[in-house]
Amino acid sequence: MTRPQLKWGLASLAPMLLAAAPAFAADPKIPAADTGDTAWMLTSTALVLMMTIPGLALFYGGMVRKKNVLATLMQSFAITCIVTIVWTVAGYSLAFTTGNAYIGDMSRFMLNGLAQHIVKGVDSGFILGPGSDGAAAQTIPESVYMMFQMTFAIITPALICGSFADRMKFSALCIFITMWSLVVYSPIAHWVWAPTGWVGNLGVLDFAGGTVVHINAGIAGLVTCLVLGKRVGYGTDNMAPYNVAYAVIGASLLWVGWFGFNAGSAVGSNGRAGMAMAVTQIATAAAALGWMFAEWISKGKPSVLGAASGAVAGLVAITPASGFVLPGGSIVIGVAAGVICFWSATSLKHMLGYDDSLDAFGVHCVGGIIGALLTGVFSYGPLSATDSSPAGSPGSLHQVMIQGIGVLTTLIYSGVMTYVLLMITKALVGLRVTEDEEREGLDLALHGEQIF
Amino acid sequence: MTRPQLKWGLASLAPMLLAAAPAFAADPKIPAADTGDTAWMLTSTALVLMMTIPGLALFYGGMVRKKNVLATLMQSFAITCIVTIVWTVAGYSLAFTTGNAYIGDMSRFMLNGLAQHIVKGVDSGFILGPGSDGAAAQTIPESVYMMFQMTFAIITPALICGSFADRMKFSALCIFITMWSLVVYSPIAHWVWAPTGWVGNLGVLDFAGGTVVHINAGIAGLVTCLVLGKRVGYGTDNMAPYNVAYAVIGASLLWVGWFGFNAGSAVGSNGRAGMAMAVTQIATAAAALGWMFAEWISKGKPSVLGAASGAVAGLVAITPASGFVLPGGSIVIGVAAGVICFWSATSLKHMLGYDDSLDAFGVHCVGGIIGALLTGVFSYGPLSATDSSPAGSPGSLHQVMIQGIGVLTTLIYSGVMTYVLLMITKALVGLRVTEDEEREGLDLALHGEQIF
Amino acid sequence: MTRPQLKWGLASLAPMLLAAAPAFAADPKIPAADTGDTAWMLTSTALVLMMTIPGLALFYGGMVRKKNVLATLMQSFAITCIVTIVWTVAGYSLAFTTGNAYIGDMSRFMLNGLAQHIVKGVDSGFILGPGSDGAAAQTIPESVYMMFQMTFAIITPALICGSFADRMKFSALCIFITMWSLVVYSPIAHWVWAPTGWVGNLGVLDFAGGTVVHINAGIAGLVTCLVLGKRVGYGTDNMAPYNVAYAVIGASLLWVGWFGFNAGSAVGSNGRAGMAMAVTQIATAAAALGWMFAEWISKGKPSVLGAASGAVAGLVAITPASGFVLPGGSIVIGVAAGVICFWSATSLKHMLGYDDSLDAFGVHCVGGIIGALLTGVFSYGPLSATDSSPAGSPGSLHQVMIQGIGVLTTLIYSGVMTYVLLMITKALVGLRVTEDEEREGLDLALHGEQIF
Amino acid sequence: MKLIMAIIKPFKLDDVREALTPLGVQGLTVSEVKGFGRQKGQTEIYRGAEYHVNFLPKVKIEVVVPSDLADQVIEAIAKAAQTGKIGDGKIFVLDIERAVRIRTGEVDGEAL
Amino acid sequence: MKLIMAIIKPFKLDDVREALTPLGVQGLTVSEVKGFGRQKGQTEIYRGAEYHVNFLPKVKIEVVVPSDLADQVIEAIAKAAQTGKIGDGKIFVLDIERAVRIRTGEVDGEAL
Amino acid sequence: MKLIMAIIKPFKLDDVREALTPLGVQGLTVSEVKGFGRQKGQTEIYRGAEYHVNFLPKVKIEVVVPSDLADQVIEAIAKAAQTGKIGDGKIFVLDIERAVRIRTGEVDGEAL
Ligand SMILES: Nc1ncnc2c1ncn2[C@@H]1O[C@H](COP(=O)(O)OP(=O)(O)O)[C@@H](O)[C@H]1O
Ligand SMILES: Nc1ncnc2c1ncn2[C@@H]1O[C@H](COP(=O)(O)OP(=O)(O)O)[C@@H](O)[C@H]1O
Ligand SMILES: Nc1ncnc2c1ncn2[C@@H]1O[C@H](COP(=O)(O)OP(=O)(O)O)[C@@H](O)[C@H]1O
Repeated sequence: MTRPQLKWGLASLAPMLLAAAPAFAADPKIPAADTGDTAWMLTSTALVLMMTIPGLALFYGGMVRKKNVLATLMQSFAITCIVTIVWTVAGYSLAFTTGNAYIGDMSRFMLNGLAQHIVKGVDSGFILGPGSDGAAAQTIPESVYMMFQMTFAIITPALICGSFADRMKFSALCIFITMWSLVVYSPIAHWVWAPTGWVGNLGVLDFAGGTVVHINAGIAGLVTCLVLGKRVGYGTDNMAPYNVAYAVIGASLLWVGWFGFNAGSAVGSNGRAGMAMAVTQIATAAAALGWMFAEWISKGKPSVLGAASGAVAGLVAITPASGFVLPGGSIVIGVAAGVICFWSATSLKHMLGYDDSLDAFGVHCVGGIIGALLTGVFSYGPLSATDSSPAGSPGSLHQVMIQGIGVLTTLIYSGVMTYVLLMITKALVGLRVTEDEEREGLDLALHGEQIF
Repeated sequence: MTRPQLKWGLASLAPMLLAAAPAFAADPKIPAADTGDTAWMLTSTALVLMMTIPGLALFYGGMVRKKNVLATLMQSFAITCIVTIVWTVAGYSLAFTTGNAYIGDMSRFMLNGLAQHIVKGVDSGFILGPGSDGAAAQTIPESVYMMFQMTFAIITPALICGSFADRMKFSALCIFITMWSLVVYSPIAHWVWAPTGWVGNLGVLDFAGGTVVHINAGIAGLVTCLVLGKRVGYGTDNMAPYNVAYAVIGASLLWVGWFGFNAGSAVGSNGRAGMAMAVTQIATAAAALGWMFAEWISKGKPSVLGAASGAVAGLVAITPASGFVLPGGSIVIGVAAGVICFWSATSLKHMLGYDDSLDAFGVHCVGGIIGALLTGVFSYGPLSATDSSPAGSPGSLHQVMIQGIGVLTTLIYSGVMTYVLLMITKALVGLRVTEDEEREGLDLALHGEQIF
Repeated sequence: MTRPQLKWGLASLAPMLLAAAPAFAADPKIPAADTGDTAWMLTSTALVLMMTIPGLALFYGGMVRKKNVLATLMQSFAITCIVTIVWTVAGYSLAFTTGNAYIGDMSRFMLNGLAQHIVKGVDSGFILGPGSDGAAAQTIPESVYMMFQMTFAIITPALICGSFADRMKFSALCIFITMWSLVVYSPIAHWVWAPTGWVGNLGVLDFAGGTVVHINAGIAGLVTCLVLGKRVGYGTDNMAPYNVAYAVIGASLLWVGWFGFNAGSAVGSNGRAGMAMAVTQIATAAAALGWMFAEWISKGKPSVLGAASGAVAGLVAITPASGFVLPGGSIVIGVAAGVICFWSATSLKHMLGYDDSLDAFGVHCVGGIIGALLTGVFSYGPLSATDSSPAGSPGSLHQVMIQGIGVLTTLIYSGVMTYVLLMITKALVGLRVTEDEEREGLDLALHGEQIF
Repeated sequence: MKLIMAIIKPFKLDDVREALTPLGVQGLTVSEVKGFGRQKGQTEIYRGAEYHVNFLPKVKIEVVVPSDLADQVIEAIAKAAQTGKIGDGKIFVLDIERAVRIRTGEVDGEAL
Repeated sequence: MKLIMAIIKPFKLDDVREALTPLGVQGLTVSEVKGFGRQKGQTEIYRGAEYHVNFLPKVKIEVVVPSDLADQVIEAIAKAAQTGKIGDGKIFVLDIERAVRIRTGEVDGEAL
Repeated sequence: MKLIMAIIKPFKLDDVREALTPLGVQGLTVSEVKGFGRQKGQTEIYRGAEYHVNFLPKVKIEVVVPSDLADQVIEAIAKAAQTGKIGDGKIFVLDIERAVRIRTGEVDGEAL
């Protein structure tokens, strides 16, 4: 999601909560929708949905033990459904309407007004953040933009599941995710991507969601697995994955779908999308090779799951950078992500002793931080240049520090709020299945089904 | 597939069978092809093909027993191949040329003339139903339109397979599907979507195929499973699915691919496509949650297969409505489909005692009917408005009744013709495998292969 | 990849190696990027990547024994990563810059200059082969073109793996593929598709890679399996595939992704892309049915793996023809490919006694040759016509002979160079695992993992 | 005590289990096995390589019963598992010296 | 020599193996089986059809030991496999007449 | 009658089966098992967690033969299954009291 203007300063704090934003005289003119841009955004939306189901579902489902495969698939599937409704009712409105610097307003409650420009079946483009200084004309219908953003809102909480696989109650998951989407995801998305958002207006660069999606989900995962405690038998039982082939299919679909995630964040079918796709591919390959060789050297064999994990780490790390960097920088980002995430998922985790089952923290949070900071190093001016900022935001120490603020903000807000929401959920229905249910496996215990 | 004009009255009955339709003076001018519209329709075609292979193949393949997995995949795969040839030879011509109100003509026999506008590798748009009152200019090459429609012609008979899984002869399937595609699918597609078709001209709204695809396939499935009889061991043997994970992957790919099905039916990259995608997503999520909670409440556990089935039910129900309704209406359609299809697939089936193995009827026919009728309730005028009908077709009791006529027509025609074609097939090669083959499993008995 | 001009004669041999090609006065003007064309090419890139991971990975992974499934998936996955980096560093530059008739130059070393036209985040189209007689204006950003071509460079070596499955060292694979990509793939791609390439300038028609991709990979596969020798237990042990369902999913994703491969080779969202998609679908279906019925008649049962293999054979054969032929011709190409590849994969292989494990040669090389030659028969003038060649290249005996030259050239160059590179690899690390490792299975022996 | 080991056709498993309940058999153990015998398997075809499937899927039931119940159990299994077609399987009887119920430590007759 | 056949809960396998090592047991063979017994299974739901899962996953351990070691082995298994909850499983003892180590041709005591 | 139970390396199964045919053995039953023994398994690596695979895939053959055939059968199996490398497996012999062919009700010698 490219911010049309990168401004230094604080956003207007005009209280707009619950008020539909009128189209100010100062707003840019509503453009016609461009069929090419719209085509690519429709496609990107399909690709990003495919990342969660079946992509992430398989990636995670393949890494658990046989008795938990279906329950793990169910987590991604159910979150897709729950967040779709939450986003429709209020999430989109809170994230992407003008509102104030901290939260949107309720003018798109129940997607109210989404069809306002439709005449004889034809829709126009729309203005993002109407009435604000950063109001930006978009060349796609707002329905398409809402859908594209929905798929981001879906995958983010689904990523958290990696940390608490094999032991969380399904009822707890449903309640926790509903609250998390509204209380954690929507505000952070607003801060970073809405024209009025305070983090974006600080100058933090996050093209496709390094902070909003990955650091956010990763830290939430760490908190969750700490609160839940380790799996029964952790460290003694054999917890080898049931089917690494599923994990490889999942990682592959994540990779393919990520083209929609990153290149789609250009919100158009243009050179920026092309460059975002290229650096996504390159960084991912570099990270997979980085993890693979690191493992080959240190453990003697390059594992298949390692290569797949490295690819995911690379995808994560290039995400915030993808619209801003050139191929050379993307190789550095990729190798760094591959090697460091290998270390965090295999050594750091054991050193610190938390049981992040599928490394939601070790891959998504760590990879996200690497990417966010290196974006500040490698950002190439012409890619982020605009009329009002002809130099764009080229990499600099200053930019790295700004990126650091974005990272810290996310870590703190998401970490704290996740803890609070877990406590509320615990009070309501409890968080963890019984030891017997855990031993038996969540498939039978929670869903009454099993794989043969 | 949006009908460019919604007219009330009967179509011209001019006998055009087997005559190439000349471009009348009154026809709209052939427009240039729009690259954006074409891009989205090419993408949609790929997405809809993905729905059948591997989507539906896996959804069905995961629900049968181990000994029938490959044979079930083969059904979707072989139907894809057979219908491709049938559609090329005559199916497309019968469905989408001008012809008369009941059937197209043979002017596109063997896709004759499809390349007629190609000059130096460049194609123009084309006129659908040239020479008829409803002749509609399309901004994509006819080759793309033909391909997009082909993927619909493929998935429809593939859906039927769910009803007769585990017991039909493969030779019978090949013969039956070939005839069914020509005798049932092409005519109904013509009635509803060709500018001259009598059902469409009654004013029946079917955006993406609620009647043409789902009710049609669903009722054919019911007839087939009644004619074939129950599976050996039905009610006593354990018929638990071999691999619900396959079914979840399949349902996920159906979901993703359905964006091509529904949003692609706008035949362009525009606001209507965007809105169709949005309501598809919302209704599907609502239906999955509807089924899930209905099952959770009534059986004590939310099954994974249930959530996936609910999603499919939602996709089915929103199909006819997707280009006409707003998000609010789509939630209602979704919840209704989820809850009612849960009931039809789990209670109605047992009450009536037919063995519709994978609920082709319970999900596709019932879901299709719910969607078709509720389209008449929730249709939003501006989405279906045109120059000649500036009010569009807003929801009304009158519209619901018209929708009912569309439903009934399809139920009767498809039901009766399916029965006739089954009898012909039976006379030719027999319909059902022997009891020994059924016990041994179709994989080995029919295809000489097995899964390990 | 449509060559904008088909010329008869030899290309300029101006020594341009390592020199950035200046935009000559005679070059066409750099066009603006078209959003629709760009959208389709971005989508096609995603589709072609999906062909390799997870498509080909599953197609091959499903055909090996349980103990080698993960190692086989790893081959496709690792090749994707390795070739991405090789292509970024030098492969693209060697293949698609102006250079001379035999090889490109190093002006795009490390993708240097790829962002040269980006202004304020917006990119223009670009000139392929600037400074050469055949310089062709493209309406998509060069970053998109580079990415699209990268996915071809990835899948080609991945196809080879089918021939040596179950027995090659992973370290040998990494080294061999790196060299092969630079020494075999890039030059042949240059010969056929660069405006300066000598094979293309002979008039050889290869729309989407019959020679460059399939014949090339197929003959390399034959050489590799001859050099490596047969699998331990070949002819006595049961080598039945572990999971034909994976192979069917893989073939299905190959089919869907191939729309990007063939229709994407139009490098635009136009009528040629539409026609390419249509003939791809039709030929594939015809080939699958051809193989299926040939097997049904000769072996008594139509196997599922056979139908899937037939589809792949059809996809291969239509590839060179896809932008040039009409539906009628595509049926003939499909049936020929299905029946002949059935014979080569099941009879020829046994007659000649080589152990091409998964028929990389029998399907890709044989199918590619069928397609290349029949392209010369069925090519339809208006599809390949241009301003300078208003008749296009219609099918003729002359054209068939030219096609034969393209085939022979590829067979000889790829065959010889593959042998040389294998010998180098052997000298460096050895080619084959030990007999014990082979018996134990590559999953555990090479990667320390297994499927349960 | 006797260990009755029966190799039967898979789809007969539920019938056999039901036939044993009235005899007071409270437990048994089942494994999936492959059988080679007079019944000939199918031919599988993979890319033209034909593999004759010599081994057919069977189910092995192991049930330990007091010696005096053995005859009845054998008879019940034989009856329930019979289709009269080739490949119906075999019943073998072995002697068991001792049985222990892990949960309680009960032995022999008590343990079954 | 005796063949000790134990049916236990799957997650107890590693514990049992570790309990046997100190006794000098150098080898054993394990199979996945399904057990039917007093412990009742879960109900599975598929599209409304409910299947009661009568058979629960268990692990069968077969270990052949010299007769004088049998008691110790039985005791060790019983202890390691016990959870005290229903479904812990059984141990059966059979007599073995002969044992051969295929690699060397050694027999009986030597072969174990 | 004797029950010959052999634990062998999986890829030797076909060789063993072929070695038995000339002896007149008409049937046998095979299961996939996992063996623990002197032969040490591989180390598996999953995200840095290393699992030592103690259990190696083996195949268990069970074949019941008339007592007088037992020696020949044991010998044939031992020969066909031998590679000379560690992990080749074991052959155990048990006594069978009775055998029944389910299809026909034939018993003992006739039933095999
Ligand atoms: N001698 C034997 N030892 C062990 N198992 C046997 C023996 N003979 C047959 N079986 C088992 O019994 C099954 C059925 O035997 P088969 O000869 O096919 O038919 P039938 O049961 O009608 O005699 C075989 O598949 C095999 O599992
Ligand atoms: N008579 C028997 N013969 C063979 N196996 C038995 C027998 N009784 C029980 N088993 C096995 O032991 C397992 C545990 O028995 P169960 O009755 O559930 O509980 P418990 O071990 O506490 O008595 C069963 O699942 C079954 O595998
Ligand atoms: N005492 C035993 N009881 C049962 N099975 C055994 C025993 N000892 C070995 N086995 C089986 O035999 C296999 C081979 O034994 P192992 O000690 O590895 O090598 P070797 O056969 O060369 O002595 C083991 O994997 C195990 O399945």
